[in-house]
Amino acid sequence: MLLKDVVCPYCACLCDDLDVTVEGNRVTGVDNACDLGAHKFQAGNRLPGPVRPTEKGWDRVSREEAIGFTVDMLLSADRPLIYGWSTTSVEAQSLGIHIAEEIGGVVDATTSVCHGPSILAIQEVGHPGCTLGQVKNRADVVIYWGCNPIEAHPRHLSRYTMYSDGFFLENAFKERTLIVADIRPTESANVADEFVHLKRGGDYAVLSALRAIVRGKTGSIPSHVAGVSRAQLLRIGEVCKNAKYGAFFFGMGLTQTVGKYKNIRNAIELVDELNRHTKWTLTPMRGHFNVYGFNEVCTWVTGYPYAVDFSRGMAFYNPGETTAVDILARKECDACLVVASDPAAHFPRAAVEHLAEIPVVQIDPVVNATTAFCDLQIPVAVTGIDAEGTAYRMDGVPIRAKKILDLGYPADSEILREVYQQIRDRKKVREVKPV
Amino acid sequence: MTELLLRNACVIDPLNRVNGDVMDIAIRDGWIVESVGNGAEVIDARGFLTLPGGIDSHTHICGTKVNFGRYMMPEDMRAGRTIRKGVMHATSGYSVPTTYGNSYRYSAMGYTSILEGAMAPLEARHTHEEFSATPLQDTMANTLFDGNWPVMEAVKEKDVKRAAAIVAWTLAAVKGFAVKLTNPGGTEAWGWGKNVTCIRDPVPHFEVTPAEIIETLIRANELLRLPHSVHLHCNNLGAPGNYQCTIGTFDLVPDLNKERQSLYATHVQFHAYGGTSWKDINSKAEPVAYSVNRKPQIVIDMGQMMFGKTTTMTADGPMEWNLYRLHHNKWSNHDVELETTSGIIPVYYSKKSLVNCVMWAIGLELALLVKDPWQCLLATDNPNGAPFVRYPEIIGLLMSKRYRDEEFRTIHPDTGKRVILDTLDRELGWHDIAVMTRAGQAKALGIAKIGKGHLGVGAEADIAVYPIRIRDTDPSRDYAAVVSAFQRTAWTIKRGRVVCRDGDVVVEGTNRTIWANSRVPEAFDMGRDPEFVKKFDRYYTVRMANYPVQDAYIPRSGCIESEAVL
Amino acid sequence: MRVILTAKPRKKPLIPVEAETIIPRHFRQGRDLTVWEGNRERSLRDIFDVMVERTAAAAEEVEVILRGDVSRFKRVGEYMDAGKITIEGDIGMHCGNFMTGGTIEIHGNADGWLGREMRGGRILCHGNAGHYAGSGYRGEKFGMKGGTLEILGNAGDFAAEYLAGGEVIIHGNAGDLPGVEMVNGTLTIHGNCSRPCGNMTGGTCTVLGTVRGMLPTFRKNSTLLHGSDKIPLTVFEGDIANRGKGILQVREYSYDD
Amino acid sequence: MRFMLFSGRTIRQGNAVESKLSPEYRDATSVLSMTPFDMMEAGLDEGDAVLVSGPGGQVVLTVKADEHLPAGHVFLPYGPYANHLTPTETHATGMPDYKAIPVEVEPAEGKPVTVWELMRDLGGVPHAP
Repeated sequence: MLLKDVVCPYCACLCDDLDVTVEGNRVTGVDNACDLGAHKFQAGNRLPGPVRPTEKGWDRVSREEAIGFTVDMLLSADRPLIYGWSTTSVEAQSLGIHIAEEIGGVVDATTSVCHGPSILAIQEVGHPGCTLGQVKNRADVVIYWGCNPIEAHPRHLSRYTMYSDGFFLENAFKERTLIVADIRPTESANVADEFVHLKRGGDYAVLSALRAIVRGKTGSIPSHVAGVSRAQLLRIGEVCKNAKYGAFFFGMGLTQTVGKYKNIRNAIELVDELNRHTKWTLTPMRGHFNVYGFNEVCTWVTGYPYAVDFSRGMAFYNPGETTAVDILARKECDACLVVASDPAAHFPRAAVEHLAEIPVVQIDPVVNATTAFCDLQIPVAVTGIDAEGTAYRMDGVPIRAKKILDLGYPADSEILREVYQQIRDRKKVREVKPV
Repeated sequence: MTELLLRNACVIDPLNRVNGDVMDIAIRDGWIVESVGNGAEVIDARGFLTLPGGIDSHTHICGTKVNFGRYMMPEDMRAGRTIRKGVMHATSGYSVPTTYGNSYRYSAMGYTSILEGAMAPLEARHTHEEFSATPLQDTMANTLFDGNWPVMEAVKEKDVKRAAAIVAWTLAAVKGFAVKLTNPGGTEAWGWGKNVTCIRDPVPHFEVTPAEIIETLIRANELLRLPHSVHLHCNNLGAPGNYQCTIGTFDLVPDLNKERQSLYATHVQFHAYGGTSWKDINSKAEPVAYSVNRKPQIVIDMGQMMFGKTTTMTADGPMEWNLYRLHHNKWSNHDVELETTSGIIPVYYSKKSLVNCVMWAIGLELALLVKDPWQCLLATDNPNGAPFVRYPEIIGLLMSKRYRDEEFRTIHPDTGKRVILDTLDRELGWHDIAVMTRAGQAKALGIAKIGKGHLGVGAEADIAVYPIRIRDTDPSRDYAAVVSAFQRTAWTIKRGRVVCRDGDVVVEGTNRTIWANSRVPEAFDMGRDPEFVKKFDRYYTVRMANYPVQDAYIPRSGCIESEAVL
Repeated sequence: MRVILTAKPRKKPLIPVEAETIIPRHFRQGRDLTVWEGNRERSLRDIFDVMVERTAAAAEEVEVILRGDVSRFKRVGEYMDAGKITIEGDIGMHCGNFMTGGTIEIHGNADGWLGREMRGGRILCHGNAGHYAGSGYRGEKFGMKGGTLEILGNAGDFAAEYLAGGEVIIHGNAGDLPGVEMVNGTLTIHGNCSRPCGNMTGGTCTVLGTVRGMLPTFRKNSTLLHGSDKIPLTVFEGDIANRGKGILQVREYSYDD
Repeated sequence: MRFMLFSGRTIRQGNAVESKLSPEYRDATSVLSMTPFDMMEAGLDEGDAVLVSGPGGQVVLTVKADEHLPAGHVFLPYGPYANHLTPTETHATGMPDYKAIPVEVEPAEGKPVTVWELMRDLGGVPHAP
């Protein structure tokens, strides 16, 4: 059976034009997807049912026991951490946030090690953004700064920028100017019209210089700024000002380098400045499938996009203090629920060590590095393959991911709903009868 | 079957011509009925003022732009935090509270139905998700068509029926309630960093004018027989001298519908400015109100501004950019492909700012100068003019000349030279307020017929009981008591259940989403129109099959069906 | 009045305690105070041995002394308006948030956000301070507005971010981006730092050590001789990436070219 | 020899990320890229094992040449190998320095251990069906 317009569950491009062939409840073909997406549809490796380690090996446990164990762990903790969320649905994320609220825990998402710094910057200066169709239909100048879409978001160039014709650009490849800024000539840099080769850690200074140049203050700019010549900076300033519509994309080359969110703030303020001359927008190249969905739902439920601490019964937010890596590195939490991510593979070593010292429950379809630290793992369906649900594209467009297989696994949201319900039952949360 | 009897209620129910009678209200299974049995639960309203549940016909509470307001402002969030308690979730935020914050605070003020003022169709799913987390009010979404490419192409072809068909397809696809135009044409121009100044400027590339978009969509709206009229945010918001543009826009509006207005003009305070610059800005509420008084086909809302901290957020992207250049705080913008845009900035309205003082006066002047309260509804364009929690103060100001005078003495001393507020003696009565906060909204939105905004038999039992006895209260003098009563109901009843008691929410609640589905003849089904489909697939970045909002997002559907006349 | 709080050993000593109730005024009132250990509210006496000496007629006369391991105790001295808090060892995050008056003296090190959004009073830290000493809060445009924050050791990154008034003095080195987004007030760094004052719009920052990664968007104005030692400083104005009118004066500096 | 290590996404790492225990994932994430010049200086050939020590810890990797790297820099794909070297310092932003890890690289014997072994090293218990 050929299924059309399937939504890719891999990255936050959320390409929704995939043709997927399903035969015998198995994916046998994926068309239109990039290599990364196609692999995800065909990955096996699913855990058959809830398991926990014992002295003799890994034992299967029933779903009821598994949920009971999770509830006990969360209710007895003094500072539980609930972390993950990037590859599941908004519906599941919402439940996770409500669980944190109910138990007085900290809830954080993979955002904190991805575009968390972008959010901190946006909270200082705002975000001149757009949906990706604006870029596709209008942008004649595109900048990729500190990101390598060819390897990380392979269809970004063909769907939205370089190779994508739009309403106002009939021959995009010829009509668009592509600028790439990075500390090394990546695959993406190779296809650019202009490559800005920065020294490591030089982003902030170069962006500051560009802001001054766009403001017409070229006088005090030295001959080189972090490896970039003044002449090139002046040239880029002109290209940007003369654009009809410019689009600035950036990735972890800005969020993870020294200065962190201040780099992004500087990029945003450059785009603000350019809007005095022409139209510019800026978009973070978010990585995981639904990492932005977490930010959205966490915001409407708690007021903050990630890293929310409910230990006092109200939402407190302070990345750097209430973020997962910091909490684990400081060994602050005494239990951890991991959902739809793999912190053991993606956190610095010393942060992972603490996971070995506290009870950990993981809700995830596959055996991963975090499994090694689990006191219990509950396998679930993969959102976008055998469970449906809402996901937010990197630009904020919500799309409903489809269920194309039925492999008998519950969705994350089903497990989390049961956990939430049991916690509330145990805490006797009931509607109050008015007098 | 659940029954409730609300006894000794002092009822004002303008749609049923009840004005201050003390009576009992019988409720069965969420609806108002003639009578209930002896086993019914009884609430003694003790002669308190009892009104239909409040309706906000223009507020920003759910969706991409609202959520971005929260997202970019942790400082606003920490200004209004409450703890998790009973059935109440923790809340955060002052000017842009969390969904639960909005819902609880509205409920405490007796509001039971609210309309999100601007939803971009492409991102409709987001609005509906937030609606699901706004449990204590029924919700509706104005759907943005101001920069819609297929609509503008139909306008250029002077094809009203095609424009209507596009509207019908889109509303059904995104579960929208009404047609919203925000700075029509200007939002598309903003795609290039440009704007239109008023209704006669052509939109770049599309070669249509705002006037043509407005006129075409007013006609299309009536062909579809939609419950609400076109809901317009006029061009040139917030610019000195813009009142002429506003009056010029009103002059475009034909009278096409006998049951309600043909145009709802929102937050008119922001559109009634005289002068040529910020230096000589003055109130033109008088000519604008005069225009409204002569045109029964127009209903406006105040868009009242109140002093203090808030956040401005609107689909009017270019206007927000201009505001940002004035305030220099922080600015977010979000352009939505083929459809519209939006912008957000935080603001502080200060009594020291003459401009702000003039704005404050204009909103009140409009409400006092429009003769018929059914034509001027109470709203702040929450949170643009002020957060909705300020409504009770506005009610107090409208009901008390003394309160206005006292406020007037505290504001910029030159305000009196720019406005006429201090010369207006009119004081609105309880009935006027009931019209401006519920009955008028229900009529203007076209939802009275589904049982909203009144307390007659057959109405949905959405009721607000305010702890005040109108016979013992002189609002002109006791305005503080009025303000305090409207801040917190004794009981808010939603669909026959007490949902809020003395400001505390007591049930988790589930809302209903009210949306409009106009059935069009097959020949007008845009889902099968080759030209529409071709352009959709070529220029949108989502597939047409993935665009419509699935039923999963509308857990309680309140669809208003109509038959289009095409 | 002297209140000596000696921290008792805790079962889970690494779980943070939020102790914003520990300000001098509260002890004079003799209220039963609580603190939060993770998500559990605890009586002050569960967490500390409390010893009270004498009485006080006003908060000004109260000194609170913290002993034992309080390195995970947050928000001590938050909204403090008078009196003195002495911390004999290290202190946790957010010590002296929003304080308006009185003195906090820390004999050990302070964790992050020391004196965040301080309005008045004085904090003296004998050891090192973590990141964001004397800074603002996420999203706010103004950080510390008044008072004096003096750090005898080193400070972490983003020191005095959004500084809008008052004085921050760092005797050791500061980390990256001290004085970033500074709008007013004075910041003095006796040691070294990198990339000071990015995006500053006002105020004065003096670096008596060496600046690495001097930002290219500061305009060199003049030179001066600083203090009684007549230290030669180069005076810059900026940040010209915006419309900044801040003063940055440094002893030695190098660009990252 | 001292280098500055930065980590990032690659297609190979991305393809294998759903099966972290596979040899493909290990191979995709345990290969250290280095400029040919730096390799020559260090006396290394493609495929040689190196012991890399960083502020977070130590790990054995294999080396591969990448002429596009800036001199003095080495690259490692995101994953547990890179994270074995990464410190937890986030500068109070929540985000570790994944893109700037000072490391010492020296020739070594053997080959990269499996992901399970890395996890065991941190106190984890490998899953065995």
